[in-house]
Amino acid sequence: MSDAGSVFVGAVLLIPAASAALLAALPDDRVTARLNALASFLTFVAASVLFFERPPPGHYLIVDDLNVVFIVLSTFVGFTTSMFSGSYIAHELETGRLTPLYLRFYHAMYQILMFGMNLALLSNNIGLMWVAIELATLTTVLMVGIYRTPAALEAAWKYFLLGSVGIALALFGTILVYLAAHSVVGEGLDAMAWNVLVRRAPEFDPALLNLAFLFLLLGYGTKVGLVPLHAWLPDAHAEGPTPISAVLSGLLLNVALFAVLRFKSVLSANPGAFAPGPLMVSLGLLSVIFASFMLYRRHDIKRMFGYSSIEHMGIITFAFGMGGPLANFAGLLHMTLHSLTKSAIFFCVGHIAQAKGTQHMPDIRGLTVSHPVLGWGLVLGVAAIAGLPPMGLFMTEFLIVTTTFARHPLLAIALGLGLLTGFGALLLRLNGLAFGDPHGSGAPARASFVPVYAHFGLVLAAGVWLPPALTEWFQHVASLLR
Amino acid sequence: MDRLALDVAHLFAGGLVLVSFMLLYQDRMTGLVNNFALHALVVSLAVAWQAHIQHAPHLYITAAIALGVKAIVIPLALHRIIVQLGIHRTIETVVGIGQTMLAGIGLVALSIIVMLPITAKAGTLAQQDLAFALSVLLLGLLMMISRRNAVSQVIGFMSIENGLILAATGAKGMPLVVEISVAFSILIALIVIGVFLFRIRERFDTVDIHALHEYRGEQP
Amino acid sequence: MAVALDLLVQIAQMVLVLALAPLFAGYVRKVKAHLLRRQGPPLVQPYREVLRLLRKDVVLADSASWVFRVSPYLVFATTWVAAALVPTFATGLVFSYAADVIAIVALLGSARFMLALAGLDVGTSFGGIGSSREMLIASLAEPAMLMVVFTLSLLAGSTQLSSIAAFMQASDVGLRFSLALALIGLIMVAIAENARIPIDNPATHLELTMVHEAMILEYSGRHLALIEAAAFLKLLLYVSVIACVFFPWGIATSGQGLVAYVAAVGVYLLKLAAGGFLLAAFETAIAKMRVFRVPDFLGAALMLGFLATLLLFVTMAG
Amino acid sequence: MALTGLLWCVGALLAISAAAIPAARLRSASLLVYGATLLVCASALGLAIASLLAGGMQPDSLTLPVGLPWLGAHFRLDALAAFFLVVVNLGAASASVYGIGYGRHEEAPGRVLPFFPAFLAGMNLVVLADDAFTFLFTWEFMSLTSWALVMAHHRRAGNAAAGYLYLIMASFGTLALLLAFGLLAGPAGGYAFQAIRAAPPVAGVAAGVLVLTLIGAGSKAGLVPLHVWLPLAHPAAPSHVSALMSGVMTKVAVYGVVRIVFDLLGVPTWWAGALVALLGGVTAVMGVLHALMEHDLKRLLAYHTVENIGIIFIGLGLALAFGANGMRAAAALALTAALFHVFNHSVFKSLLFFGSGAVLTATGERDMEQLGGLIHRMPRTAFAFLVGSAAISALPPFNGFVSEWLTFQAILVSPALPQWLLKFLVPAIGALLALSAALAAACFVKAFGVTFLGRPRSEAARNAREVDRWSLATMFILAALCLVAGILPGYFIDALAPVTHSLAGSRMPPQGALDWLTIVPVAQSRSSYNGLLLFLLIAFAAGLGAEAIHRWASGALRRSAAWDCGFPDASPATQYTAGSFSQPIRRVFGSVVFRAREEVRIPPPGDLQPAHMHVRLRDVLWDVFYAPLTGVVGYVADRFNKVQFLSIRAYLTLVFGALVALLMVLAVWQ
Repeated sequence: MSDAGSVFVGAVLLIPAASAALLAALPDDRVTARLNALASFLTFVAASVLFFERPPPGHYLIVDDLNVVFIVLSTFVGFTTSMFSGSYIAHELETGRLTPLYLRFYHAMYQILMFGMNLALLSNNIGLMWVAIELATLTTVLMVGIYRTPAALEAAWKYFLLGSVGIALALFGTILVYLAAHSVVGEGLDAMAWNVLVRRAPEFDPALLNLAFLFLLLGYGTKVGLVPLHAWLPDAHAEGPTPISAVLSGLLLNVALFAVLRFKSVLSANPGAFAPGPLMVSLGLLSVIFASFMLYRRHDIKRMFGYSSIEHMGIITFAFGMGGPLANFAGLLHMTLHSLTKSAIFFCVGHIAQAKGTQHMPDIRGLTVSHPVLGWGLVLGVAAIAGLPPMGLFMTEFLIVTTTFARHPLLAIALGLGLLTGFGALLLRLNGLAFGDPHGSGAPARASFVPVYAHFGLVLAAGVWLPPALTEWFQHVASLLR
Repeated sequence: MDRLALDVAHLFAGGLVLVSFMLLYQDRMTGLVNNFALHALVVSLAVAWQAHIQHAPHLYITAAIALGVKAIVIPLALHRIIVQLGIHRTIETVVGIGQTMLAGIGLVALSIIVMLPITAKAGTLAQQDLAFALSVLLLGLLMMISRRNAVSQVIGFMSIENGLILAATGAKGMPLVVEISVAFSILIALIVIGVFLFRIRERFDTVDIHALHEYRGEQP
Repeated sequence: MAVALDLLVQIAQMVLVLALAPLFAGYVRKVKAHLLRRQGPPLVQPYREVLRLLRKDVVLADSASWVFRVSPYLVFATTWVAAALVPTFATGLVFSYAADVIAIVALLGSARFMLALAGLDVGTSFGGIGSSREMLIASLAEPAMLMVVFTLSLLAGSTQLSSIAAFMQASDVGLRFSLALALIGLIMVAIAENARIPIDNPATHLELTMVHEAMILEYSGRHLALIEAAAFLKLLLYVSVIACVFFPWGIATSGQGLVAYVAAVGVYLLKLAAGGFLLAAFETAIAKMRVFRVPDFLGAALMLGFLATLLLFVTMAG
Repeated sequence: MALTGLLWCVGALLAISAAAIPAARLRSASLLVYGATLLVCASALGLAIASLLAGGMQPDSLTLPVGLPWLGAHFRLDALAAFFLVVVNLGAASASVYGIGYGRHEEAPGRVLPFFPAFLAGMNLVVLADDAFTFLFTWEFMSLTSWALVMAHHRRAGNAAAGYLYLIMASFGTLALLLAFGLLAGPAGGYAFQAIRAAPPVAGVAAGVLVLTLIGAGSKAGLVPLHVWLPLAHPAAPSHVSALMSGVMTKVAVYGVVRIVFDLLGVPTWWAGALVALLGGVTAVMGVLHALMEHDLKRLLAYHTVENIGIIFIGLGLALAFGANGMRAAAALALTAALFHVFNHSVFKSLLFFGSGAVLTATGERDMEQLGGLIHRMPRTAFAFLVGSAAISALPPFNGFVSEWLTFQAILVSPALPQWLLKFLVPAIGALLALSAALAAACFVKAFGVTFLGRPRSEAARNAREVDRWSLATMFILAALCLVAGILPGYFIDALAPVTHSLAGSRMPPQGALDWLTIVPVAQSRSSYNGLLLFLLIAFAAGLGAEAIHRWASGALRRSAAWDCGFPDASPATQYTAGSFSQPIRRVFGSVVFRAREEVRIPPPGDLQPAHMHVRLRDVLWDVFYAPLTGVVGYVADRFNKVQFLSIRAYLTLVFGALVALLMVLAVWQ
């Protein structure tokens, strides 16, 4: 069993790495796009096997209940995104925004990004995870800047600087954790291994842990996009290629949050350390409220949904900060559904921007008339992201608000009003985008609707009926997170 | 002997903080770069010393990287950039040097206060050295935000990184230090290349909002 | 047997009100004329008018619809039924339980509704004026009426006219201040509802001052006759309500002998005479007010009713 | 048993809506879809009626493994649910029949057909739901689908804005309900209504829940001041959907209030009754006043929905007040009045909206000032609309009167209440009720008179044509129902007995058995009403009069021009318009409620240019409650928006600030 498991773990990591090298070498774009999708698919298959086959935790890699959910999710979204990116990139080539050379670069980078994220999720070593996340960040930076417009360069540069500072803070936190650990566990790799850390956490020096968590929260929180560390996120979403926006919102933010969660579980295992809850709750609430007000003045469609990602990361952080089985369950579920929904929305947005030739919302009108499938897809997406039934996010927001209200009424009211405000902004824009008399080019969008509606289908299914197995799984993980 | 070893380590760490203050003090571009070279030199010495007292030969690699890349290559590259991009020789600061220094003092004090409750259980690298590392980190950040041009921001960032290397090597027997320092050097190299490639002077650092509108794609 | 008698009384009542209504109107006119030192038309003049109108044939406007032609019959029927349910000379009518005072008011409301529609049907400006003002007055009169009803039911524990009358007759209600207020309120409502001075002038045809008459301006022949009859009935109805609620003396209760009934009819006629005289005197004494003073007038009525209720609370609590 | 059947119906509806997406292109699509929904809703109606008439039936509950995983979706069919299911499915079935005809004129069936069955399914599910999650899920689903229907004609000016306001207010309401259920469920998350019933909340919590419920469900029902969206959204939808939203969905909101306040909250407090009743009174009067000022036929009807919701809430409030003082019989009376009015309003409001839809299809006009004289072109529609108008104006012998009469009877019991506030408040509310009823009559004289009577004011009105059979059939069925419920109210009241029994612990005395089907709320000597007898008497008297006149007096009839005090052939423009009809009432109430401003410009004698009169009305409530809110949001958004345009250094400063701040906190904390 176990060795089979490690084979698949290897596959999850090696397939992206190998295909990255291959894609960098291959010239033709048609093939590379397909190859990209194929590689992602294989990765996804390998990852989903990990549900059943797991290796024992090693020094560097581990597959446990917490990360297997994320790894499967991220490989799945990676796969669907690669499908979408196929049709997206083809259009970019025609319009000449990308040259074949950049395209090879793009595909290679895509796979490296996948590799980085999978590594970060699978790593059992806080240092290794740090390296992996940095790798993922660097690749995304390069992809964001790929169009080389002044705006793109600025976005990339901003992302780069803020990201690097975040990375630095995270590293300091990591070192502190090691310091806290090695006097208990002893020097060497064990002092950086998750399974060991969580087990021995109660004996660590609480003061060091506190300081460490503070740095880790800020460092990785920069990647999560929590206010006030969020500045890079909207522009990175707006200026990069849309598949990358989808991956950013759908996966990278999750990975960073995943790191925060790992450390939270270490911290909360230590009785002497302070409770991380209030800190996360306040950051989350701040993000929700700030982002929802920022939505009102947006004119760029992708940047708007970038802000909505900030809002939802805020909700998730809030939920995990509240803690407790219900809130954690809701947080996990929200994380999963949000990455599905948001990536699907970005698929739609990408096609819309291509069909209309602009991301400037005032120039886009009446999509449900001119491009029914895309338009209704957008409507569906906004309804889903706003937490309207029958989509799944309703369940999570229901749980978060009700459980919070029973414990801290004011927090719940603030959260609810924040959500309502954000919804107001989104709906206002949606009215303009999807309805009214169409305006702008009515060119049919040669789009791949499969990924979009596959995601929406999953979200819908989750809203109506969660498979009991999955539920127990989430509940189990939620209980692990305390 | 052991006592002496720690004292020397502390000496290097303290020296690093001092050099960070000198960085803050500098208002000429060339002087800044040279100062940074000094900063990197001190770090490499500190790392080498740690390698010596921890009997961890692999740390010499880190020291070598620090020396080679950050004390020699990057300063030279930066000098070329300054010449080629014709960046002003004087650095325009946001607030006066004096206030910046005061803020720096405050940050050092803060980092010491934060470190106080950490028990000696933390091991050989006790409170002071972590405090020093933290101070270097904060001072670097302070430098990034109190200088208006990209090069000095890059230098600030690199000083942060030096502080981190210091802390990392100080953490006895920490694995992956070399890998991490390598990764970090790559990061920095990219940043410098970025500055050079994208011709970043003060361009994105204007406070003129109208100039930013078009970049942020938010024209109404 | 008793039921049969009650049925007889009921029918007698229906016939009686129908027969008396024009007479009462004529009587009021006569008194007014006398008070103005005029000779005045003979008492039977209203009968003559109605009969003459009945004989004339209808001149119907081209733009009139079936609503215009159906309304008079409905208005007449509704008002007649309403009037038939008010104990005039005897309580315990067979059908009295079919409607309490609220329902009776609502019945008159239906009649008004149809009439107002008829006013709008032909599509002339005068009909419109009439309808809109009529509805305004009604909408203000109804709350006032309800407050009066509230006072009465609070006192008598019923909105059933016969029960209220019985209560007032039997128990020693005594002279209550709130009852006086309620009476005044009811009188004001009655004046408004019947388009009497000072709200409206039944005699005038000066367009801008009239409400009810403007509404029925297009009517002629038998339709007009029916509407006039309905108006007479309505006036009689209100006077009878006031009489049976506030001056219930001499009303025969069911099961009494024929003599009692005859006597009761006599008493009823006396009451009508008194009421008519007072009405005429009031109308000659006062001048018609502008339409936009009407809300104040009816607002006063509403206040009186409300005051009556509150005072009653106090007195009952004490 | 019935419950499973009903759930199957819901499933069928959802299936239809899914099937309608591809089917919408077919030419016979509307026939197919509406026919299918008609069948389903009719069977659901049958099931609901059967289980309601079954009397004191045992609640029938069922749990499906969907929804919240560890909870499952609980469904329950008790008397209350059965009654509201009758209302819902009656409205749904009639709307379906109407839609078969009306749907032919739909320009974008693809935007209506898929959402219509889903909307019906949503409303059914809300009534059946038996746990907080399912309730809110279906509740919001109902809002979403109805929003989609409102947006069906998104190209017409103002509809998008209406849809926006609607969905925002709906979500706001859902949020309030969410918080209410959060209070009820507690931190452990006992979302099942069964659990909540088992442990009713303490007084303080109950008060919070009550207020939140009034906000949440009240905003959906159109309670003042949360009604602003209603007159915009309801008319924007296609007319049969407007009928559903106004006639049925608001009732589902009422159901929400009844379910939470009467069923889940346990014993009420008297001030709750005072609050609800007062809100109801204010809502009734405000609604009807707005309606009077309105010249858009459908919007006028929507405002009347607000009014009738107010009347219903008066009844509910009285029921609470009586219940709080243990006056069970009186509580039952008030509750019966409210629920009966729920039924009646759903019937005649649907009828009226269908009528307005017929006018819309015939003339393409909603503005009454452009209509007139339609009774000659479309007599059947006119007749049905007349019946509806009489019913909603609470005129005997129609059904509207009965329920308002019952409400009055409940009000007349109120002096027995011990609390002095209630003693004084309830008569005032009674006056408000009377006022609103009378004004409603005035308003419908205006609505019917200006739309159908008089002479046509526009070409469209002149060339109107009678609508199709399906629409007419629907309207006549409902009109007949108005009359039947008006003259045979006893049976309906008796049918409500199990509901009041389960909620108020008592019931009105049985009515069906009384001779001549009189209804006697409390006692024969106290008050009684007999619609049947009145109807017969009036018919008899009218027949007698007509007979007598045509036999003995003249039956002759001459046509000629209107007399009009001798003015020759006045143009249709000289007719009274809707504006001029409501002018006296505007003079009386408008200056306070609407800050009405009239600007009249009459040219000097000899000057031939037309005189101008311009009336400006302002919705005070909007100015007070909503305008500031939008202002604040805009202001904050602008302030925050500056953060989008900072320099990188500034962003780094933010990070640095956060770090230093947290470090300081840590330093202090340790």
